[in-house]
Amino acid sequence: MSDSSSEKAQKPTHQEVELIIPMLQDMELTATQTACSIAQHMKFDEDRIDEVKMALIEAIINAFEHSQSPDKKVRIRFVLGEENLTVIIQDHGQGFALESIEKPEIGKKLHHEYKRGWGLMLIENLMDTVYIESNANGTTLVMSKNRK
Amino acid sequence: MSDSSSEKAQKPTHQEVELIIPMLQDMELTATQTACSIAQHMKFDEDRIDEVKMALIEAIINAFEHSQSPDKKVRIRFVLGEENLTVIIQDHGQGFALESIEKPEIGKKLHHEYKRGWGLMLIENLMDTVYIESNANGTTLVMSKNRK
Amino acid sequence: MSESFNLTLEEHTDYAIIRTEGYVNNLGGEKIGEAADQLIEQGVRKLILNFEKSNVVNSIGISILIEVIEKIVDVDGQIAFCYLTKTIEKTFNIMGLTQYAEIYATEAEAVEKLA
Amino acid sequence: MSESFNLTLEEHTDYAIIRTEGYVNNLGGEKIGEAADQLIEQGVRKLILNFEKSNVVNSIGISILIEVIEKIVDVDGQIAFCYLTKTIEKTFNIMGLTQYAEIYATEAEAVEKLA
Ligand SMILES: Nc1ncnc2c1ncn2[C@@H]1O[C@H](COP(=O)(O)OP(=O)(O)O)[C@@H](O)[C@H]1O
Ligand SMILES: Nc1ncnc2c1ncn2[C@@H]1O[C@H](COP(=O)(O)OP(=O)(O)O)[C@@H](O)[C@H]1O
Repeated sequence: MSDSSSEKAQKPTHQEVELIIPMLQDMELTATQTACSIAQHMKFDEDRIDEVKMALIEAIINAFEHSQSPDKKVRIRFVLGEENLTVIIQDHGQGFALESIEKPEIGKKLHHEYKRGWGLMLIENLMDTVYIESNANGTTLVMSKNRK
Repeated sequence: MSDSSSEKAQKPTHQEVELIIPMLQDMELTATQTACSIAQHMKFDEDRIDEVKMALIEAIINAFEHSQSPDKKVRIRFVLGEENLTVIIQDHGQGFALESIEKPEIGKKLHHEYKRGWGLMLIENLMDTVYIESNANGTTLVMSKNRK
Repeated sequence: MSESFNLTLEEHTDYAIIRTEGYVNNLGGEKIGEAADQLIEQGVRKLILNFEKSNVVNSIGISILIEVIEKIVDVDGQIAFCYLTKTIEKTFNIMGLTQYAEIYATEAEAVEKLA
Repeated sequence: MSESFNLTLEEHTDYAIIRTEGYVNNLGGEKIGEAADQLIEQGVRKLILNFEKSNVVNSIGISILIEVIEKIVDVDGQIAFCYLTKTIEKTFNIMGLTQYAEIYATEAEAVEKLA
């Protein structure tokens, strides 16, 4: 009992669920099912759960499609916060230069050969905070959604 | 191309999904959601999926309830075979002596104080093969279900 | 942070129906146990458990159902389950609950056979 | 090992309906693209995409929908979506698809407004 005050002073340890999926067609849907169950557990409403699922799909298919990761795996961590759910998507691929990514615009995409390039922009818009770290050892995308 | 025959001779590398969950009330349901999505992906029929889910719940709540694992986590691996799904449930708890476990019987449970003790027996009956390894470093339960 | 579990009761002169909703784990099982205790106390001897909205159970929850079965057996009563998923029905068979409890497809059928 | 994706076509004299079922990813998107190409080739200028049974999309699939929108714009046609989930509608808004495509709650409403 003597150290109860120091215990209280500690940061609460957040519960975490970790999922590692192989780079296989549609495996992102397994991750969204896991996410859905966690977010329901946290009492997120259906719309917010759906937005997390969509952002998660985008982050995972980016790792599948672009990372060229030799281990062909994507690691996803769900951190169950008091007021938010943080999802960390990580690959050990080649990385990319974030500053070289152009913001897509529908007016430019129409009548232009290259119609892709929406994933990161969607993630930014569907989540409350997004942070990306990418280098030659891989890419880590950290995204959070508030419960409300 | 020169080593294609030796490549063919290799065992196929099975795809694997890994999930680590904290020991939290109802977290077993997150694992069953993940299992469900994987088994659907493998085109298991709904009844067989349901049986895997039930067995998985039992294996996980055993780890939650009995393992006393200091890391308070359970690791679940799903191995996607050609003809079966293998689920490996692992904790780093105190383990138990498998040979000391009695087979439960309903006749003995009625009018007897202790009504529990059904989990392992259910797992054996719901899955096609079950293997348990338990020692002072923890418990690993390996269970497989054939696609048909 | 736990799954919500709810139940509703329908009491008749000579039987009662407990309709559950959600995961029948330790918590869900305990709620069923408490409701059954009260009904038996009130003199109910025939009990129908409608699991239409409970698709998931665990063996801890079922252990509490065995207690309920025991109590019903002790008062020479009858207990029946209805709307079980295939897997829950299989589980009850594996465990031998079906030696002491009836399983019917629908609530109407259970009422007809028991009442 | 992939999600099944299906679509059905309903062709009328001056419009057509594509009803999809399943995940609109690269594969689903391509199937929609092929169906739309053929309809436009046949002279269809008004296209309704009913997503009632497609609750999940990804941006690769949507990129193919942008191709379809482009082709419809090029022939001075009209394109409308109906039964979008809230999140898919929000996504289409974020991306600006709604500058070129209409969104209606129901298929009946889409038919009424377009035809
Ligand atoms: N995990 C990743 N690994 C390597 N490159 C990535 C990763 N995620 C995104 N990128 C790069 O960022 C670009 C933009 O991604 P995004 O906005 O999702 O659109 P798209 O995937 O359609 O190209 C990609 O084309 C790719 O070059
Ligand atoms: N992961 C585990 N760690 C430690 N002990 C375990 C584990 N799994 C099972 N056991 C032991 O085996 C016993 C039988 O388990 P089970 O058949 O599932 O029934 P119950 O959990 O109701 O006791 C438990 O009571 C426990 O002593």
